[in-house]
Amino acid sequence: MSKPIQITTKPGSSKEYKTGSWRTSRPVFKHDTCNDCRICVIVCPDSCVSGGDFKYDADLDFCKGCGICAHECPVDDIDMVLEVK
Amino acid sequence: MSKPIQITTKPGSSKEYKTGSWRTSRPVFKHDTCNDCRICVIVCPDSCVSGGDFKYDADLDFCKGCGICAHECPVDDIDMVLEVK
Amino acid sequence: MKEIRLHGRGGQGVVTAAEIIGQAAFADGMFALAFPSFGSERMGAPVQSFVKISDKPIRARNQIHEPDYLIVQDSTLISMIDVTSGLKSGGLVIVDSERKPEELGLKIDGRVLTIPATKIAMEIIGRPVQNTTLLGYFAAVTGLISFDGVKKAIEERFPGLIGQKNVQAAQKAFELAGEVVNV
Amino acid sequence: MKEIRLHGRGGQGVVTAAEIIGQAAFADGMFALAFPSFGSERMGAPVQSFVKISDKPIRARNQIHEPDYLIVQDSTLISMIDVTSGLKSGGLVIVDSERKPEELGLKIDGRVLTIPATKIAMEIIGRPVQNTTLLGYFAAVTGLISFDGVKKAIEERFPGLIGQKNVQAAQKAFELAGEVVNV
Amino acid sequence: MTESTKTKKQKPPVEESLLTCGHRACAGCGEALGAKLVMDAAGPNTIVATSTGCLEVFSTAFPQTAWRMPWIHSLFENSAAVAAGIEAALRNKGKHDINVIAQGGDGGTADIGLGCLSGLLERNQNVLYVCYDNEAYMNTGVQRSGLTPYNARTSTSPSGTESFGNQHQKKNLLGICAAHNIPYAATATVAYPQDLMMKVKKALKIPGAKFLQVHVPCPLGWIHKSELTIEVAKLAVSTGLFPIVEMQYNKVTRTRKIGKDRRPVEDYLKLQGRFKHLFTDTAKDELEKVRQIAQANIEYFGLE
Amino acid sequence: MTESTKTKKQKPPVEESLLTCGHRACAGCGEALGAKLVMDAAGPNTIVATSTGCLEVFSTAFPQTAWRMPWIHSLFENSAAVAAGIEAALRNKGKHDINVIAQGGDGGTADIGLGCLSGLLERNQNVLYVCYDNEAYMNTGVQRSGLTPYNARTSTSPSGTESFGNQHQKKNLLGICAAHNIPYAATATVAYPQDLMMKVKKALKIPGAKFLQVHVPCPLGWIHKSELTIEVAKLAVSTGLFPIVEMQYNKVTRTRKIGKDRRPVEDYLKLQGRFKHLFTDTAKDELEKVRQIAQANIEYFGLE
Amino acid sequence: MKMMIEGSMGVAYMVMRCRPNVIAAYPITPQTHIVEDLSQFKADGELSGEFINVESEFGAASVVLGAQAAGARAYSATTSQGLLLMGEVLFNMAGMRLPVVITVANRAISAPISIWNDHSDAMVMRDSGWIMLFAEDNQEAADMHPQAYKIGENPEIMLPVMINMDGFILTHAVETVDIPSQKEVDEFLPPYKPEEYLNVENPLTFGNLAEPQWYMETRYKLQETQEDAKALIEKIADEYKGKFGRYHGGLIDTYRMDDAERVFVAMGSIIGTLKDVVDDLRARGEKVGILKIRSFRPFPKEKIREVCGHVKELLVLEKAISFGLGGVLQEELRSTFYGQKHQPKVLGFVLGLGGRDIPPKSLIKLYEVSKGKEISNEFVDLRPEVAPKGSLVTL
Amino acid sequence: MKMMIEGSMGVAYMVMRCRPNVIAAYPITPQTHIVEDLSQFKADGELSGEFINVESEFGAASVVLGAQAAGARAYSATTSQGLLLMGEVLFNMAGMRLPVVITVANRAISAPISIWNDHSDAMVMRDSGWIMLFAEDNQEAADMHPQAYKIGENPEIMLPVMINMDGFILTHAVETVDIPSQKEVDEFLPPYKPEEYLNVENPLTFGNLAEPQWYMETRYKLQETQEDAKALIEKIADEYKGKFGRYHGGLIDTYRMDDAERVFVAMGSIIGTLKDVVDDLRARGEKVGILKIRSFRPFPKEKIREVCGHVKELLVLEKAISFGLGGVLQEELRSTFYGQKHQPKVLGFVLGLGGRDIPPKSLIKLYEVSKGKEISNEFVDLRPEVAPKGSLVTL
Ligand SMILES: Cc1ncc(C[n+]2csc(CCOP(=O)(O)OP(=O)(O)O)c2C)c(N)n1
Ligand SMILES: Cc1ncc(C[n+]2csc(CCOP(=O)(O)OP(=O)(O)O)c2C)c(N)n1
Ligand code: SF4
Ligand code: SF4
Ligand code: SF4
Ligand code: SF4
Ligand code: SF4
Ligand code: SF4
Ligand SMILES: [Mg+2]
Ligand SMILES: [Mg+2]
Repeated sequence: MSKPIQITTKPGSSKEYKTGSWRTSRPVFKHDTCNDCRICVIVCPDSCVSGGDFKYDADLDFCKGCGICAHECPVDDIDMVLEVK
Repeated sequence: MSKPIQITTKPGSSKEYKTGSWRTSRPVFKHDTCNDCRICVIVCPDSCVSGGDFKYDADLDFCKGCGICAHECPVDDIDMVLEVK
Repeated sequence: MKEIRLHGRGGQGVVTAAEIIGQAAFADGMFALAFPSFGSERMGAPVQSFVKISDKPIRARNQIHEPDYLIVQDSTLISMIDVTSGLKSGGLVIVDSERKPEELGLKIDGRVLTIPATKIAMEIIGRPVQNTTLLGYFAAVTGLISFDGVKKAIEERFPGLIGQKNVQAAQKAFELAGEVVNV
Repeated sequence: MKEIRLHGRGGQGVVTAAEIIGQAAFADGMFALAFPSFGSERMGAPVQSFVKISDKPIRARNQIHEPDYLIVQDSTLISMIDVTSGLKSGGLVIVDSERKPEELGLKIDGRVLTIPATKIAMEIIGRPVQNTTLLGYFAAVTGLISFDGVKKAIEERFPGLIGQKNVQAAQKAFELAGEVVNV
Repeated sequence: MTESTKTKKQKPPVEESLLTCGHRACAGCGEALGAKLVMDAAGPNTIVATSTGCLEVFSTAFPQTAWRMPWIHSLFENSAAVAAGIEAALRNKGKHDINVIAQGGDGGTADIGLGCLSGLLERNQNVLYVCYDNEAYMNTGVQRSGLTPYNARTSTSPSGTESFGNQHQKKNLLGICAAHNIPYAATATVAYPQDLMMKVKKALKIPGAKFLQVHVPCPLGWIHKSELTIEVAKLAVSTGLFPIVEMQYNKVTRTRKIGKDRRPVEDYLKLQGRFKHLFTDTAKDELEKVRQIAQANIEYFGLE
Repeated sequence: MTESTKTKKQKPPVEESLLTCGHRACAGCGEALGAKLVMDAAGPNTIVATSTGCLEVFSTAFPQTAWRMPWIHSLFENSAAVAAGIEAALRNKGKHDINVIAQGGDGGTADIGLGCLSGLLERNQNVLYVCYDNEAYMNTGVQRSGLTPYNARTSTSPSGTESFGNQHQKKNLLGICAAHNIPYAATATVAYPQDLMMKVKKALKIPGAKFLQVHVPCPLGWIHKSELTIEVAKLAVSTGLFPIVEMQYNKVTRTRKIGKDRRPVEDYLKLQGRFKHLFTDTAKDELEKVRQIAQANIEYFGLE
Repeated sequence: MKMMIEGSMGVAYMVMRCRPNVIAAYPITPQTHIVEDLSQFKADGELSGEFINVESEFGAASVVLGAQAAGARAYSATTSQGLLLMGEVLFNMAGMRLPVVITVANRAISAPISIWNDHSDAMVMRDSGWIMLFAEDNQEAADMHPQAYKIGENPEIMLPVMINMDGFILTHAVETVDIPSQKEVDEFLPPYKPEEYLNVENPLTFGNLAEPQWYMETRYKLQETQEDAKALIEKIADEYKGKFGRYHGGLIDTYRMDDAERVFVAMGSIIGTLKDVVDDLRARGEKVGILKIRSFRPFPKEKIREVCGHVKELLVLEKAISFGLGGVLQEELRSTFYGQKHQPKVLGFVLGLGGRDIPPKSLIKLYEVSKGKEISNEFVDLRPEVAPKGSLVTL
Repeated sequence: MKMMIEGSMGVAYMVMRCRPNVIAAYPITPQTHIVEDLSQFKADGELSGEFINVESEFGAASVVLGAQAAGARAYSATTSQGLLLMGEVLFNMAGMRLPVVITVANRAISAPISIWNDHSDAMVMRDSGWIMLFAEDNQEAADMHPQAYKIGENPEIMLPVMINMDGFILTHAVETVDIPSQKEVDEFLPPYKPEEYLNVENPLTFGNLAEPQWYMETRYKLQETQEDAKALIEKIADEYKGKFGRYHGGLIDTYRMDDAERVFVAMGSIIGTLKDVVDDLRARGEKVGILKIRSFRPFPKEKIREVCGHVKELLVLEKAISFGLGGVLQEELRSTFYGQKHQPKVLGFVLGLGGRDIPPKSLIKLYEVSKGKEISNEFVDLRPEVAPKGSLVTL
């Protein structure tokens, strides 16, 4: 007799799967006018913005380039830049 | 090849099945104070009271003796009488 | 093995009666199997139940087509369905009725007994629940189960006052019985 | 039978591209079977599709593990997955890229061609829909399907102006192609 | 009374009911009565789909049927969807003049059949859905349903040393159906046959999906005397425990006021064995909760 | 801004979201965003049951998962019942301090899963149900659901020579759930993350069954640019097409007023490909109907 | 303690003895008495598990699925239409490896609607991955419950178990059932302690999506586990015997088979009737016996072959049919012996559908008249007006 | 007209040609494109039937049941989880003798959830009383629809028909499909005119309760009708050939079987792949052929025996397994030949579960390495880390 096959998965293991390459545009956090409102952190559907102390950045291993952070940043401190392919 | 078995049934064929014997009491329509209100016809769950012109009767082939007609008759013109067994 | 078929109407406790016979037999140290005929009918409709009693474990699950005993809880059924169908030759039929056996018009190769169970029940229990009364009588005339067994089964089933009254009614019927009729 | 595998990302029309190749082959009087790899991924995720072309009816339903031709609609996939896996010796890879084939770092026993399909599409169609453009190029360099076939298939699929623009883009790519590469 | 008035009254021809005799319901069955009234109000130009339940079981034991109109039973939980199919078939064939009724018990409607019902209402198909609410799964032996009232004893919500019966409140089925924004949703009861029949007729005239919940006492399950079926049903209304209302597009448009006829809940409960355990000393608080439910109904619908 | 305020703001520790990256949702997915916010508001002391749908498919391709809390998916239509089982298990084991959340898409909630949801609400079990309303069956390729708005084009309610898209009105899911008389039922949207998170926290503090419908734009199905997810969601609110309200025991207790922020429905519709066919001459009447729906919402909930 | 009780009550007692944490069920005849008894135990404070009244069988199955996934021991009961409505969840549960136990009070399937017994309902679930046991009498039905939990919850197995008992024929029959004490059952059945379950300390994900590169392996493992369960089912039946002194068979049981040449093969309550029939026939000098299939899934091919080495003919009696093919059990038995050295003749009979009574005399008759014949899917005791020409046994 | 279209589109066209009055379906991958195409036809005014958007598959099946009972021709499509959810209704429909047609885009069953192809879903319904056909390619899938209505609606049959086509592999494959004109289909398939249906002129009752004295006869008749359908399925396939010039087999079809000693047996789209494999093997001198099962219910035992008279070995390839027993098709084939004069060896393989690709080279390998072996339920192309020791063909 052998154990049933592993059918559960480990918390957060999706980080093994990099979605960064899906991106066609990339958010560039300018760290310029940032008011530390954390909106970019909150609105990212891919949970990939982090930072603090007026410095935020996207984890480009995962950022899909949706542009929401840039669109919602109240002070336009994020630019979307086309990825060169 | 033979036709599928008959699985539908004919409208109202339940009248082949007499439920009168289920009764322990029998409604006796006295045809006395009847005011022709037809309540007895309306309230019979077994659809077995009929009549008109101040004369109503239960079809004893089917009447189960529930007593609703007697209970609801506004003028007490129906008595419930125990069936002799 | 003895086989008993009970006839009655939905609401008259015909299934309970079968179970009580079984439990009485169990109390007497015998084996029994009681089961209903599983109808889809409602209160008032004809229903059947079955009991098999034996001194060996009972294994066969089939319905009883050839009973040794018949208990008819409602005499109006006699004109409606063939209650005695399959009754073993020399078998016994017990009917709840105030009439004499001859008056029921049952034509069988066996014996018919009547007992006014409903009447007794009305007097003692105060409600027309004839089943337990009939069982007292059944115990007496067949000797198949003991009255103690019946008593115990009734008391387990209906604890308290209501059970006591049922036992009384059964006792009354038991006492009314004549000789034991062996089948 | 020739087998073509297409690589791209969800949303880039890689399944449509396979179907158009099939329809072009059909228009040319050949038999074709086009089907997707049926992924569960969403827009942006790597996807594959397949086309088989033959002058006889195509019966085998298996996926293409050893393609004759590869069409890569998104060059970023090259670093992510092994797009050229199973490519037949001497096979052909067509990549949408502004770079030179050598720069893609594909190490295969076969030929690599690049065409700036997205760029052309942006110019002509106004949107980065590289698939039809690539197909014009594919028709030209492989000779497997005719440009007329591609044109007809595109027009059927996208009626009206948008179809015309797609055909133009495909035409442009077709014209950019060099010699036919037989596989 | 004069001879002439006598003759007048006689008018309604003695017609055989569309749910005819010979069915096998218990004596005094409120559901049989309710269904009879609904059918006769709808008339013979009606196709009916019925859920599994007492109504179906007591009326269609092969090879007989008590129905005199085209009638179908498929399963317990799908009469709404079966009716939707019938309606679509009629519509497609251009037969726009035939009523379609779907019907089921409270269990078949509010519990297991709610999905199909919701679909029907959402699509606003031209079907009248009638729920015969006898407040439990009667056909299978009186188990608790979503419409079983608070503290009622059933075979799966028994009273016992740790329980006073059903611990969930009666589901607000009318509200749920009305929230689908259908043109007509109402309650009725066998206590008031004319009102019930009027509502059926009214509903059938309105295009789109209609819902009617009919209160139908069950002597077997509620444990009341068979002759009291209508009396018990009346008390449900006059105690405030079963409000009679009409709604259109999710707004209450008419209610049956109770006014001075209001009766204490005990009058209703006492007639029924399923509430017997509430009349003991330890149950006082529980009885009070039932009173509060009645009061809340009366206030919510403004029945006073 | 001084250095000291800067430091203050930094407070919230940079925590990894409970729905972490590496999931396979489309770029700009409103549902991924909504779920992330709900999870982070609920915190790690939570067990989650999820219906089949985009959310489950994009987050759990074996052998990986994007969830960092105990999480289960069984079927499309049963997350409410699975959560009910989890709640019962925890209750029986005396673990009363763990949140249980059931969640599903609009299809999994308002259509196929309504039966299980209704059962959960009726039993008033201590579970928060969250419906991610992206107004169609997205996972299977954008088919119409009960929550698809009137006139939206989907793959099973296409526009065509005989059709302007979905011909049924968006089902009143909030009303249906609230009619179950649960202690809390509300709507929220990814447009207002703080409000959404506040509602999750509030709901989790209330014992019993809670329901929350979250509006989550879907760039793929609605055909809008991925960066506009929040903007589109905001317009749904300010046009009156998605009212933001809270209800307790079937009464409205709070609404988000629109007031002078009100915007014409076209502003919302125009950003989305699914409504493109409404901007033609022949569609004028249909556009007007959408306007009326918005107006009716605003009046019903008093949003002005 | 020996009690003269209904089969349903016997099961309810034993379920209570297994200490389920969560029970969820929806009423359907003839399963009702089991859950009614359980809810009475609950109302009287005897049962400590939660009893959840649900809105449908679909809900019931989903609730117990959730409970079991959260580390609880869960129980449900149903039949027929209800079992079919649970179908999607049941397959799911097996795939999720959740060792729920359910009792099925076997009943026919609609249309036409019938509340009476046959095995068509259980048959529909025979691919589901559930372990499926069939009880011969009420004692066995009761005893199967602790066994079922112990089989299913074994860490090497982790599969749900379905206990089948004939509706009405067993559920509503009052006969002697010996109910062991709580202490005894506790000694036999340890608490459920799964290695993985939903909990915040180890927040795993259950119920992933499996793409084509992963799915097939999970199916292979399920099949392998079913094979593994064979030994365990036998072992636990033996353990039970050691502890309680009662043995109803392992994967199978046999009756007077030692020198039998013709052997009845069947499942469920008909075995009891057959025992009388066989005694009767034996008394007349017939070399006849009974092979009782106790575990229908896993299907004990090896065991069956083992005990049939000397058997000339199998008379398969079954209460279900796969329309357009034939009786399921006879098919599987033919396949069992196909290509084997010893190939007994397999005669197949369909009987007892929708509650048709099965009298011993019909069985004796079919035993006699079938001698020397080739028989497949022969319907027993049809009404003569419908029975095809040449029917062996009609009403 | 010949078109290069998706399989789903081919089916949608043919369904439209059959003029269903009522269509109700619920989306589920990979069935979606069929109903999407149909709803587009409706939106464009091309389809005159009603298209009902329902809340679940259970609802979809119930709606078509009601419609068909009201005398309409009805259609639905589904797969996998949806098919399971329809289960109770499907059994009911067959019992009610309502000749609905549904298309099943076959897909694996959860858990774990998989949207990819295998035949597990259809297998669950194999006792239901439905006629079950399996299509090899998109032309056949399309052509089966008018045939299915004509079979099911035959007054002597009156049974629903399920058309199985492999999900994705066929539904999403673009290939040539010849769609006949409306006129041609009208000539082949007359309007549906049932003798009994719900109507106020003849107000019959449908769906009665059948007590034990009645139920079993309805089941017997259902089985008898399934047998009767065998001849009709063949006849209608011939008729179709006469009218449209296309023949995909009757109950079965064969490929290069005349002198074949080893024969692949399978259903559905794998037949196409096998044809290439067989040609390949034939070229190497192997005497090999294909037996395609086109009608799985009724299961054509007689026909199979007829064409296998000279066959030495059957290699059964199947995309489903009954857990705890084995591959369904191999079981039924073994039973088919049990007790017969000619008993070919039956080797059984399980493959392609949950979308696992089936490359010709695996088939060739299993053909070769299985020679001379006894094989049952051998899983093909498992990942090596899971495959048991001695596996013949792994990934
Ligand atoms: C799927 C399914 N589950 C359960 C049943 C058993 N069943 C049949 S009728 C019924 C109860 C009906 O209750 P209700 O709808 O309230 O109708 P009533 O009998 O009270 O009139 C039940 C539980 C069934 N037939 N099908
Ligand atoms: C019983 C059943 N029917 C259909 C499906 C197919 N299916 C899976 S997800 C889905 C749509 C999900 O829609 P929704 O609930 O709105 O979630 P979304 O994907 O939009 O987030 C469908 C139809 C299924 N898995 N099971
Ligand atoms: S949204 Fe803009 S301002 Fe706010 S924290 Fe992010 S980058 Fe800074
Ligand atoms: S572009 Fe989108 S995915 Fe990338 S960081 Fe911004 S919000 Fe997140
Ligand atoms: S209810 Fe009484 S008064 Fe009225 S019609 Fe009947 S008998 Fe006459
Ligand atoms: S007693 Fe009951 S059944 Fe008889 S006529 Fe009166 S109401 Fe009808
Ligand atoms: S149990 Fe109740 S609802 Fe059913 S037939 Fe009897 S009285 Fe009517
Ligand atoms: S289809 Fe819509 S809901 Fe699904 S992942 Fe993409 S954006 Fe999100
Ligand atoms: Mg009810
Ligand atoms: Mg959605």
